Amino acid sequence: MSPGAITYQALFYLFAAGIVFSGLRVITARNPVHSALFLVLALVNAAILWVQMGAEFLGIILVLVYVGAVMVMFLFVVMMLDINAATMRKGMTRYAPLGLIISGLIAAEIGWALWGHYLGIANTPHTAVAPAGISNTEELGRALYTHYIYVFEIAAVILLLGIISAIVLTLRWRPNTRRQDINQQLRVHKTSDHMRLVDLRDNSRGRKES
Amino acid sequence: MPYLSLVIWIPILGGLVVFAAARIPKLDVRWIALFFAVLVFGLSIPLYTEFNIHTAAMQFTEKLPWISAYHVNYFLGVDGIAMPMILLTTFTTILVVLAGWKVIQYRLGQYLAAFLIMEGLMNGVFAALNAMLFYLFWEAMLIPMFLIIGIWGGPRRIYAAIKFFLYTFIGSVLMLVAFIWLYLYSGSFNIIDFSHLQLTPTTQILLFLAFFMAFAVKVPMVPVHTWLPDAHVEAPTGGSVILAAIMLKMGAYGFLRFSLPVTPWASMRLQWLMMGLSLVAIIYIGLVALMQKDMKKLIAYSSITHMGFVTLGFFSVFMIWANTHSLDAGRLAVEGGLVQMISHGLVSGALFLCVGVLYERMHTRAIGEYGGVINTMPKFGYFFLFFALANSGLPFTSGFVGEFMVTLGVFHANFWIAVLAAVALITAASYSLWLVKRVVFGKVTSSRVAALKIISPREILILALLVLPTLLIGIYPEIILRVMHASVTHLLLQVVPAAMG
Amino acid sequence: MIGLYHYLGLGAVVFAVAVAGMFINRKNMILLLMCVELMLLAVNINFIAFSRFSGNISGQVFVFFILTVAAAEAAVGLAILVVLFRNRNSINVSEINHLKG
Amino acid sequence: MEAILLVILLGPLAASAVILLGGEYFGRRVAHTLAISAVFISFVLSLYVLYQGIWGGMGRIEQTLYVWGFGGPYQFTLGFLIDRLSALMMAIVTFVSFAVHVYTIGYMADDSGYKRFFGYIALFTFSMLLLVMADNFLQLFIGWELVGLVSYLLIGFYLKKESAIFAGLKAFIVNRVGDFGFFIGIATVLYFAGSLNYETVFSQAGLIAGKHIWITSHLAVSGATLIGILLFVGAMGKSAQIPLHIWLPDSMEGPTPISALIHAATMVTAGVYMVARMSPIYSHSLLAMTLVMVVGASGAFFLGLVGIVQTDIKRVIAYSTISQLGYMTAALGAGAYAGGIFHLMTHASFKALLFLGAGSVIIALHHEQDMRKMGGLWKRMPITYITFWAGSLALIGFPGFAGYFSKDAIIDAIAHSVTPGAGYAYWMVLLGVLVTTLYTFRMIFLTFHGKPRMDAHTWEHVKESPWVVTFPLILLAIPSVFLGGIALGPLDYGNFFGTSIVNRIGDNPLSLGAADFHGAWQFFLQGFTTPAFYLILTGIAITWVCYIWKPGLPAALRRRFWPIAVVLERKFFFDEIFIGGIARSGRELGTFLWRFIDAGIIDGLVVNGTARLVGASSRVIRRLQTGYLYHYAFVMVVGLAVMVGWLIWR
Repeated sequence: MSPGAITYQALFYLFAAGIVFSGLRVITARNPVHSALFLVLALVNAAILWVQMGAEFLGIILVLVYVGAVMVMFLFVVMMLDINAATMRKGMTRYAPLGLIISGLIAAEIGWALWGHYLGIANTPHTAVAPAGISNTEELGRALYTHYIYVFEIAAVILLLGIISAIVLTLRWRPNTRRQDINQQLRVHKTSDHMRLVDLRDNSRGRKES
Repeated sequence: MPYLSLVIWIPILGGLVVFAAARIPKLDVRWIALFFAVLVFGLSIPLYTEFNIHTAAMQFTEKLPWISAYHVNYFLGVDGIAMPMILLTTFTTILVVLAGWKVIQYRLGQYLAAFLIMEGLMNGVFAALNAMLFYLFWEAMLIPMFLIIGIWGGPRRIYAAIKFFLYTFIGSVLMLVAFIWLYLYSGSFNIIDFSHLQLTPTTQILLFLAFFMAFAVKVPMVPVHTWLPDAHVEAPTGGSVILAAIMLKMGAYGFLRFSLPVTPWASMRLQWLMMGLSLVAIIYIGLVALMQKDMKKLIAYSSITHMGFVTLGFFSVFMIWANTHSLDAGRLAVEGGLVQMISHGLVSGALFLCVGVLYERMHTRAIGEYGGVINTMPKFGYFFLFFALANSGLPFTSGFVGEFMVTLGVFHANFWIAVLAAVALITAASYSLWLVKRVVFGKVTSSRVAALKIISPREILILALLVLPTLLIGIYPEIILRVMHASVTHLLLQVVPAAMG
Repeated sequence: MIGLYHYLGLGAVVFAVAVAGMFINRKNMILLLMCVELMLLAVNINFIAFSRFSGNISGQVFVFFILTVAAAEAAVGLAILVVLFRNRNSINVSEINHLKG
Repeated sequence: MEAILLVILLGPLAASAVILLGGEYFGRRVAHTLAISAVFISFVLSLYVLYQGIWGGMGRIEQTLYVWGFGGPYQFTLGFLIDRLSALMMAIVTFVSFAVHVYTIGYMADDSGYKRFFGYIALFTFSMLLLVMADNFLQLFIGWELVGLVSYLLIGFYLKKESAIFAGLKAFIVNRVGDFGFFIGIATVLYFAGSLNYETVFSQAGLIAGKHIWITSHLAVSGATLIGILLFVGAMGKSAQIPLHIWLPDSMEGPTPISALIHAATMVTAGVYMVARMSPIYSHSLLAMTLVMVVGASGAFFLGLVGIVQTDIKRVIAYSTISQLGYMTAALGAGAYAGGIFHLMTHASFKALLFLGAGSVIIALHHEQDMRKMGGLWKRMPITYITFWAGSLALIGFPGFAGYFSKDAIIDAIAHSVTPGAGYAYWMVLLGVLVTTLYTFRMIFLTFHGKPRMDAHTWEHVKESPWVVTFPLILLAIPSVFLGGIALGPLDYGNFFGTSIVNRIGDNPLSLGAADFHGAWQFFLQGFTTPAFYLILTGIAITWVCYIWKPGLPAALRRRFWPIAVVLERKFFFDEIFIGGIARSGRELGTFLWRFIDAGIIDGLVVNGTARLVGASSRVIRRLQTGYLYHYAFVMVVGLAVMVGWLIWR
């Protein structure tokens, strides 16, 4: 076994252990902020593993988009909402045994699948196939912009949808704040819409109310 | 011109336009709806004038691939059986739009849109030659009707709407099963192809029963008829009119389009069932109608007896053949059934409109609350009387033609069946004219009747529009019989030998 | 030698952890969302591994889309959470049973 | 000729349509001018047609107007069949109709429905002509039903009069019962003959009689018999024969001109005309003819009896009409078709006369119809009185008057008839003469003689009716007196109708009697020697004793023979049986079926029961829906585990 391979192996186990450890901390931490931070750690570890597998682009995207944007958003929300952690933890152990059983079951099933060479796993090569002279980013780009171009565009629309819906959901109209309504300003046509004429003549003398 | 596509999609488009336009304030959508209704009726007229009466083949056909993987095509066409139904649909829709003119206050735009969309879907049912297309229109049609009953209906509208929907839906799902079976068997969804299949007796019986469930509910035939009175009572006037004039016809149309040609042997084997249920409808429901206290219920029950004639005529052909060895009287019976369908569409539609006129003024349908209406609304009284008489099968009105032809045809099958069918002559006169006696004639019974407003020019127009075809068909039925001859002959030539060997 | 199995095994473990997390933190909706993210991570690891070892870029394309959708989902999910909190002053799932008719 | 026939037929229709649809745009004068001139033109043209038929050498005209509908090889047409029979009927119908139209101007003068009334009677004239002129069964049925419709409308003419509305409904439905038979009869015709055209059907009459239809598995009936009986059921309804006569007395709720036109002279005789028209078929079925004769003769006697106890003047005449229709029907059954038609003709004039005369009295007494409140009117209403006498004498068949010739010929024909049951029928129609005399003279004595029994105020105002009322009376009195002697020879014994009426050889009782016939004068003189004449004298004597000499006697007789009186006063309980029995049980059956089967079993048990079952199971199952998000998530995860497990272990 070459030193490179040993290093590779060692790094894999290191970061894999990192992911599993941070994952466990995510679900067990008392403070949600800690959970979020451990999730960041797990993601970073995963990104490193991906880069190690040669998926550099996705690894970087994971860090940039996930760690940089999504997880920060999580942290914002967690901190903003000021959650009473104590009540949240109450009754936590009630379902824990069930959870452990189910998760154990799933893990066992996947393990069984792997062990039993189900799903055609046995036919896949057991060594990483080296990229054929072009960078991972370029390779991904070619696939995305040719074969998957429509799906790619749909994904863009989905993101737009996410943006809009998040804004619409959280936008708050406060009745007591005054704000500029361009729409309403443009709809003004008649003089009476933006001006009120008040008759200042003294009507009290010489005229009867009719 | 693709007239069939036009009469299907223009009303749907019109419905969407009305729907959208309803949000514009100060815009009177009624005129838009009326425009579309009249336009579609105008577009359906060439179907009659350009119809070739000498052929039984499908005419005005249009065929476009749609879901080619499953041979589901956009395939339209009409013969002499379907074409009059389309005319009836487009004509009735105009009346319905006019009928809702003043009455409907709540969400008028949506109301009219529902009717226009339904018009297109109903035309689709009659024009579809692909079973899946047929099924699509058939089921889609339930939605606007469900909404019409459920939103603009009376106090128990939710019950009635759900009952209506479930009843018809359960039946038609079995029809879907039959279609899929036929597709798997024949590799085609083409309705015309279905009739050329050689099916085993057991298969035929099963398919027949599946079709029976779908169509018998719609007609409705006796044990599955109870949704109709409820639906009619709760539906707004326009809904009742469409329900009676068009929807019930679809069941009968289905019998003629599917049950007889696809499963001729089973139709023959089960003719006792069909004729028996038809006779039960004629006599039993006739007696039940007699005792109704609600005008709409009475007319709804009378619809069932009239539709009994239709199914009786259709399914008597085998017995007639067995008895006379000729198709002539069978043709008489089937054509009589078809005329009865048209006539019933006009007459019961008109009666529901009449009830609508009264309901609009007094907000009750209870017969007991009325009496002496003719003293305050003379013209209306005569309209009501006219349609009640047409309902009882008075000669020179369309109501007579169908009963006459069916009875004469059925006599060739069996004496007693004709006798039992002719009992309708007595029962129909009894419940129709007793209704007239209690509602229209006599002294003014209450101050509310005394305060009734005379009928408006719009209402006169609607009812007069119905008087004309009723008289026309009664005096000169050949005007619609002529388009049916070729198709009915073709149908019988195909069905009867197939069943009787 | 690190092979496909190692990565798939890692994915399985992370997934199982996330499942367990869903049961343990059933009341805290943010943590539920985080567990979902963790599950997605497990799936993504599998995808990349498959892609890598069978020499097919499609797996990575999938991961790309999963990331996109997950980002949108997180945004909407958190927005809902914020609105929920604003209206009810709590994100305790055990208090929310509006799905019951 | 076709144009003339069309004018005859459509003229009244056009007048009626204009009056009914456009009535609000013109006055009463325009309305009655229109109607009367249309009917008058029809009348004149009908006379012309009849003239052509008798002296002009016009043969049988068959003219198809248009094809109503094709049904396979069957062709349903509308058209004309004009021969002497239909020409005679057309003349009768338009004549009486014209007289009644004129009369109506006076009778309905102060009624708000004046124009509507003219519209209706013009429509009636059209419908009746349609029926009479038909050359096929379809058109016959159409006319048949349309006259029924107009009769319904006119009986219920007084829209606010509850009893009139009910009588109209009753008339229509009872007629529908008859039409039910008629309708099936037509179906039978089509079944056996393959056509509804008279010519085609009659030419196959022998064949039809030879064919059979199995009514039950043991009973086969000849086509001619079945057709004959079923068509006669229709005639029973329209021509008020036992037991479907019950509508006719009630129809007197309508205005009097209608009673004269529809319920005496024309519509009710449609059945007689129809049977005569169908003589080629009836001649092939002794069974049907026996039925016709027995029913007719029974009606002639028994329902005449009911007339004796009626107190309403119009009802007396109504029962008299039923009785006379019985005579006609009995004649038809005996095979003396021409005799029946002859009596129809004379009856049309004298019965219309009696009704119009009664109407004249009724107007004079301000719509009082009860004979117990009349009396002594002869001084104040001479024209009415004299014409009424003429009509009455014609009705009882006093020798010399029109009714005598027609009625005596019928009695004579029945005596000669070979139809089974003729013996019974003979006694019925003979005793019927006594009954006729009894109720007729009772009516005359009660109405015109004796002391005035109305209140003094009314008596003060009694005066003869205006000329529009009396003119038709005189017009109708002429044929009531003279028509019989003139027409007897050719009509009854002269083969007037030629081939239109067919008897089996040796089965025409009139031709058997013809040997003894030596002219109308001889026939008139014979009249004083017949048993019928003595019955008439007896009847006059009895009524004179009862109502003039000893007015207390009828009451005493009633007390003595109360069971008979009750039976007669309740009209043999026919109304109780039909309305209380059949109609009521129909309604109760309807209620039962609706409440128990429709609402109870189908809706309650099956439909709503299914819904309740679904509802009940849903109530159990819905507990699974806790609404907690994490429960759903758990289920999803568990489901995932199970699915993966299944994937692996399968």
